Amino acid sequence: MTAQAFSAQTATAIAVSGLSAGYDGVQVLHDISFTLQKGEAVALLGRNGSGKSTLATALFGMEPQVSGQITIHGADVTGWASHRIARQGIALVPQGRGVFPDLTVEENLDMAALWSRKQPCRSWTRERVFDSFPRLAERRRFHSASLSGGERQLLAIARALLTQAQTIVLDEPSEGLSPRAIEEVIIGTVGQLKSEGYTLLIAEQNMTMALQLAERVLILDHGTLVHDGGSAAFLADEALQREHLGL
Amino acid sequence: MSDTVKLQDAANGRAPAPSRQILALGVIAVLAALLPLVASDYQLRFVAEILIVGAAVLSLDLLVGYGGLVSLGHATLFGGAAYAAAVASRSLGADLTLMVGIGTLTGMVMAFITGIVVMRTIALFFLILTLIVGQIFWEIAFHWRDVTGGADGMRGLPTLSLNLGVTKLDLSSSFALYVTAAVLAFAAWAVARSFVNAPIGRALIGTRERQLRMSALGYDIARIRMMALLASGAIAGAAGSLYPFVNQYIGPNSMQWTFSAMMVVMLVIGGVGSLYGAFIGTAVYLGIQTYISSYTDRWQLVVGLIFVLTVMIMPRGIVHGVGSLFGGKGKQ
Amino acid sequence: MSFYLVQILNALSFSMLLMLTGLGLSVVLSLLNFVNLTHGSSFLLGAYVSIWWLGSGAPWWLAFPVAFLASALAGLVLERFPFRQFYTRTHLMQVLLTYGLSVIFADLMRWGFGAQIASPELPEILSGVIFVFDMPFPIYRLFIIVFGAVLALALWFVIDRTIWGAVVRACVTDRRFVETLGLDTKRIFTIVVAVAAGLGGLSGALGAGVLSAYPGLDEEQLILALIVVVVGGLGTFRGTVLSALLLGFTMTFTKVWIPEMSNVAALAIMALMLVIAPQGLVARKVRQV
Amino acid sequence: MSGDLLRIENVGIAFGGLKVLTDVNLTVKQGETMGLIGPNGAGKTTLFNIVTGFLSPSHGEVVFEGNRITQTRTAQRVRMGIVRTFQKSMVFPDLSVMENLALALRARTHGYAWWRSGAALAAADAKALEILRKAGMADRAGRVVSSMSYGDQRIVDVLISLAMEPKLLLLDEPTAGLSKAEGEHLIEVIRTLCGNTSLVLVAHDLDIVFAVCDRVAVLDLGRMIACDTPDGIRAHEGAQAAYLGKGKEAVQ
Amino acid sequence: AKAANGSLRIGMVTSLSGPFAGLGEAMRDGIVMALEEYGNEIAGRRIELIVEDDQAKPDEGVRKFRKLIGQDNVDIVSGVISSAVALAVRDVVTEAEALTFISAGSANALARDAASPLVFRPTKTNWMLGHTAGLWAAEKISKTGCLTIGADYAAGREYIGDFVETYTAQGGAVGQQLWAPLGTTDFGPLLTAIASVQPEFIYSFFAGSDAVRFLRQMKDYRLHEKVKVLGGGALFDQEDVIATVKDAALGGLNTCNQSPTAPASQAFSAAYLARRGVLPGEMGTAGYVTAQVIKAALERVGGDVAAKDQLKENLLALPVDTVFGPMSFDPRNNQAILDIYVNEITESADGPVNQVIHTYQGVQDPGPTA
Ligand SMILES: Nc1ncnc2c1ncn2[C@@H]1O[C@H](COP(=O)(O)OP(=O)(O)OP(=O)(O)O)[C@@H](O)[C@H]1O
Ligand SMILES: Nc1ncnc2c1ncn2[C@@H]1O[C@H](COP(=O)(O)OP(=O)(O)OP(=O)(O)O)[C@@H](O)[C@H]1O
Ligand SMILES: [Mg+2]
Ligand SMILES: [Mg+2]
Repeated sequence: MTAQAFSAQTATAIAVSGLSAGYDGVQVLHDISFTLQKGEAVALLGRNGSGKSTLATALFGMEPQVSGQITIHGADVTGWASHRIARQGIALVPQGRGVFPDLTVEENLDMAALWSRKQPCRSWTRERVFDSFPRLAERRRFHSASLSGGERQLLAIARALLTQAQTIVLDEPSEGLSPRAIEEVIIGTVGQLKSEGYTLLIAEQNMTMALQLAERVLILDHGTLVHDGGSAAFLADEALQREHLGL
Repeated sequence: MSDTVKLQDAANGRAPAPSRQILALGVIAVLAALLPLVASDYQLRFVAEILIVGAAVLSLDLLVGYGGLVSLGHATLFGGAAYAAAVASRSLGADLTLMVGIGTLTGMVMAFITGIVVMRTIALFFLILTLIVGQIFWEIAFHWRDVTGGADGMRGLPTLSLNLGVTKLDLSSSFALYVTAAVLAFAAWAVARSFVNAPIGRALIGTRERQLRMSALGYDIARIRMMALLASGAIAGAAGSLYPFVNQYIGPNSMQWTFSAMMVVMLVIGGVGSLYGAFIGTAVYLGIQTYISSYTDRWQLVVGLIFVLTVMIMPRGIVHGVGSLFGGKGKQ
Repeated sequence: MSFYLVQILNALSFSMLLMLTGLGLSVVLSLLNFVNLTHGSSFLLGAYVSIWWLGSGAPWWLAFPVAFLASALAGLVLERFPFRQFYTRTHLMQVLLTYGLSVIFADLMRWGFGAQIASPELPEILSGVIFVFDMPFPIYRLFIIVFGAVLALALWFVIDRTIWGAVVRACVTDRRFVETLGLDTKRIFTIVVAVAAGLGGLSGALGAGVLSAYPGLDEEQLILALIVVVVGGLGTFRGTVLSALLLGFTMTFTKVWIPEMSNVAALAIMALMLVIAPQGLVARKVRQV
Repeated sequence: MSGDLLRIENVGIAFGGLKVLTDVNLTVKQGETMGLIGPNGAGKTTLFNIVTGFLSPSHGEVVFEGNRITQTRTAQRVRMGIVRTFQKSMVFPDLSVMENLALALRARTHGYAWWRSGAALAAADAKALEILRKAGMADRAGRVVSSMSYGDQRIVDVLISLAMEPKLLLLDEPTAGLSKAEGEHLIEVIRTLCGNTSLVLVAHDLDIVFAVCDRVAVLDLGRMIACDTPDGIRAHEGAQAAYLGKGKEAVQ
Repeated sequence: AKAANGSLRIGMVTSLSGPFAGLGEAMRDGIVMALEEYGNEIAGRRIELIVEDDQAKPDEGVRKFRKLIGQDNVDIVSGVISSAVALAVRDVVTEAEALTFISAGSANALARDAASPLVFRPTKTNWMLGHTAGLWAAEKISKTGCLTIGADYAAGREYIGDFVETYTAQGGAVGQQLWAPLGTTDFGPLLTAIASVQPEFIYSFFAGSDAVRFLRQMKDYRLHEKVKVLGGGALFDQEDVIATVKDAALGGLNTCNQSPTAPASQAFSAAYLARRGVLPGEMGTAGYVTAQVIKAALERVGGDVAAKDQLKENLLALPVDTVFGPMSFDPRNNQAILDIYVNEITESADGPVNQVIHTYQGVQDPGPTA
């Protein structure tokens, strides 16, 4: 049962209902519900510490969950092990990059392709990654620890692509990227993904950038989902921005 | 100002208020004073041994609990000082102050030598390097038959005494030994505590947490570690200097890595990073080893099970484990 | 001349023995960053199993795979419980847990196999000698040299040359992120621990022909293995081989030349290595900032 | 000469044949705020590593207050007054915010002391609290850092460095991962706390860089291609091309 | 303090874990076997045996002796395999004035400057074995071509030193002397050295696993056929070593206070074989002998263990018949004076066995004067 097969069955990519989660003793997310349709690009905004990363990792079953239900590509994955959830066709670009430092760039990439290597339809290959990110091609035999901050971010994104997932959660992808890289990688490559029908959930601080991609905005404040609406409406509503984002 | 104080306490994790600490110390003092009334000679001597070994384990806690440096060569500091005291006592007599002085000094010298070698290593590398250095010391003690008696060790030592100028107090009785050990244990605890609460102690914690950041703050990591080693060596040495006089014997076993390993186990069972947990761990370890083996041939199985259960049920040692059983929160 | 040739062979066979002992430990320690002190127990178990097998009259060569399987099975069970809960705990906790377990196993094995020293009855083909000019050298030791070399090559290939070695190393950095790539880290860990334990058993089976088996051998071998692996450097396989050779050659030649100082010399060399290279002989140099 | 706090002279470094920095020259004046920008992988962090002694250059010299410090150890340089923050925040995760700051405050005065009067300690603690107040974090003084959000950890990281009262502070993308508002707030905190410290600021957010920096240097592929006032850089063709890419809307 | 007809407690400290675990078990079985034969009753008093484990560590041994004396109030303490433990407890038992029988710890010092009024040692000293081996080698093997190899620790040094002293006094000349660290796993380099020297015979002392490995590796290198090995008793211990190395031991010679084939041991050996499935080695026998000596001592004072001086006087007065052989005690140091056997390992129905080929009668340690 491949990820593609799942995506074919249903129109929703991610459905979360009543999700509460946190770290030992401290509840961080409170009763969160939302749905992402296939092919949607949604921005997840919120101040520092509002719980964006927690939500992103909770989707992958990485945080202890208190209550709620998570459905990925039609399957109820609540309580599943992370790797099974990932095999539903969802990938994560973690905040702070999360690349494996003492592995080479190539090893990082090969690892990502490991599980999906037997899949019939592989839209991303190592070659395509190296075409899209020439910088990584130059550094392919270097340990990823030797990469610069921005280069690691590229690697993390490339890694997510190689899992062949159709839904990608990006946790602050623009962090540490130069304007040009944002332009090329985020707006360019990630924007390209959107047009290819990928589903994107982008947690961001860089609102300008996020809104260039997303047509819908979710806002978290102190672990509560306080807004879920279209980008245009959000941009127009200055009071909302001030209250929850402190702009 | 008052919120400053509160914040500061929370920040430093000095959880118990001073009054509670004084109370706890008082209770311990009373219990310690009552013990000789109920305990037999044999038991008193056993407690004295626990206190002495416990003090050495406590000095190990400085390295392990605060510096994150797990040493498998700690017994050499203890045993080396014990040998030095024993050798000196043969020609100079076993005066308590002299013995402790020699022991402390030897402990520090050996810690210094060890420190020079192990300074640049951490984690497992530190563990193995201390093991190796310790074993080299052990080999020396084991083969230097003329001085140390080799594998047979040294016996026939004079009994411990305290020269008070006017009279000479004989400290060979179980009771005297117990009192001496208790004083030593308390002093060791007080010294160690003052160390960890002083800036140097906090800096030591810093090196444990994030070495790179510490050097970016301008700290000299090697110097901090060396100071911790010296303090630890001094305490271990002072404790070691009394050890030959508990049994009137000292042998190479007290320097061997197995003894170091035992100290680490005692520490973990008692509770790492609490200082006084060292004594509890030592008591439990020596207690089960001495008593359980009388009841069953499978005592090693029991001891092993106790280790395993301790880490599974009370991962932070008996000190914290019991604390949380009684609803105390323990420090985070 | 032939004297030195044979001494070199002696040193090689002893180094191989050290390396074999270190292999399994090296795998769990440098790949999983898990301090598994039950490695000595695996070694001893393998030794006992092979001795028992060789005494039973069954085909002798099966003794080695059987020892591997027996220890691997024990490792598999242990991994399920309680190792699994301890991967993310500190080394100190892992040490206490596995030390406790090794004490338990030592006692169980003593119960099962007795406290007496046991020695295997080697098959005819392995128990002869060859003569290097006029000096005898046991065939069994040649067997160890060859077997060790083959095993080392195989492991080196798997760990350093295939992606699976990288996967396991990545698990140590952050298991959770490996999981998000769709890889079942639980299974990976189980396999690695079981194989490492099996390697311990296999080396015990091979070593028994030289070392015999008795209560306490587990601890002796464990310490040697720890020294060899750590001095070699974590995360690489070459390091273990190098440091085993270093230790083996030092111990062999000092035993002949300065017997009283043999242990001190060997320890001092290993210490020196760690002083010169605080991260072990072969260390992956990783950019820190 | 008197005004030059730091001079980087012809510095170059290579890793395994890969030239990361080539003949870089840069001067930071007393009290000045210098911006350092450049595309990803240009060598900004590497340059910081060389100035702070985490790396030593293959050639070239680093001169601080007229003294060559190319061979000086990191800890020594810190005591001379060169302090940095890290791109990936580097705090003491299991200590409280207060303890984090206290470690920094004591570093140069009595960090190794065993016996020290309570008053001296209290004074340091009060100072730490003062810094936290100014940064608006006094309420979180007792929090263990690892339990704080990513952004807050970054702020703590910067505060630790500020507490050192450096002469030269190297800030490696302090605002990354912070929202615009928070980033501006952090810069504000830095400016109020740092007095007449010279700053070198690496950031990818050009609004911030251009707003706070007296001069801006541009690194590209390990070469210093420009160093000028913000206005000069805005007009600089090469800088534009290297850094901003074709679509130039990032600069208003 | 107890009534003369109440039960009597014997404490035994032996090594039930650590490197001597196998030996310790044998020793314990030995004493238990004897006590069972006596119906757990000696001189009309019930015997209670308490066995403690010293892990072969002196510190632990001292703790256990203290426990037996101070807490369990035993009337007699006994046991000890390791010399180091025996020396370590010497001052403890002396201070407590405890009646002590050291079953096996054989350091020379305990018969010399460390002798103690109430410490009896119903076993050999290292000197007794090294010395007789020196006599035998010089007389019966060769006065030249001797190489020694021994474990490099106190006991090994004593054995080899005493052997060399007597051997050279008898006109023998010692060639190369090799040492191996305690716990040596690989004798290869040393065996290669031996192969290149090609000595007439070697005198050797190893014990336990070292002995097993030494003999096995001798065989691996095909040296056992070429070089005669003469050793201290422990090198060819019947139960601990020969039962494991089997034919690798054949042809070996040793001097020992114990032999399963000694006339005094015949009945015991058969019983032991029936009980444990192997012929007795030194430690099993030592356990048994300890009980025999305690029995003799108690019977000579009618079970009144409190009369220590009387007991000592009576025990020293007459020899005791033990399975080691006739045993009398040296009044200077309470050290047993024993027959020392020269054993050769020969094939028998029960596999290779220590066969007595000569007996040195009444060997006495030089004692305090040495
Ligand atoms: N490991 C942890 N243990 C305890 N609490 C945590 C942990 N990680 C995060 N928190 C807390 O959870 C809350 C949410 O953190 P999270 O990292 O999800 O925020 P965020 O929205 O991603 O912030 P940022 O924009 O800074 O990345 C914060 O208040 C933080 O203090
Ligand atoms: N130790 C090293 N080994 C190999 N290459 C290295 C090493 N350190 C840095 N590099 C390379 O040098 C280049 C510059 O790295 P640096 O971290 O200085 O970039 P940067 O300008 O800080 O970029 P960013 O804005 O992405 O953080 C990168 O391409 C990196 O791969
Ligand atoms: Mg986040
Ligand atoms: Mg950078």
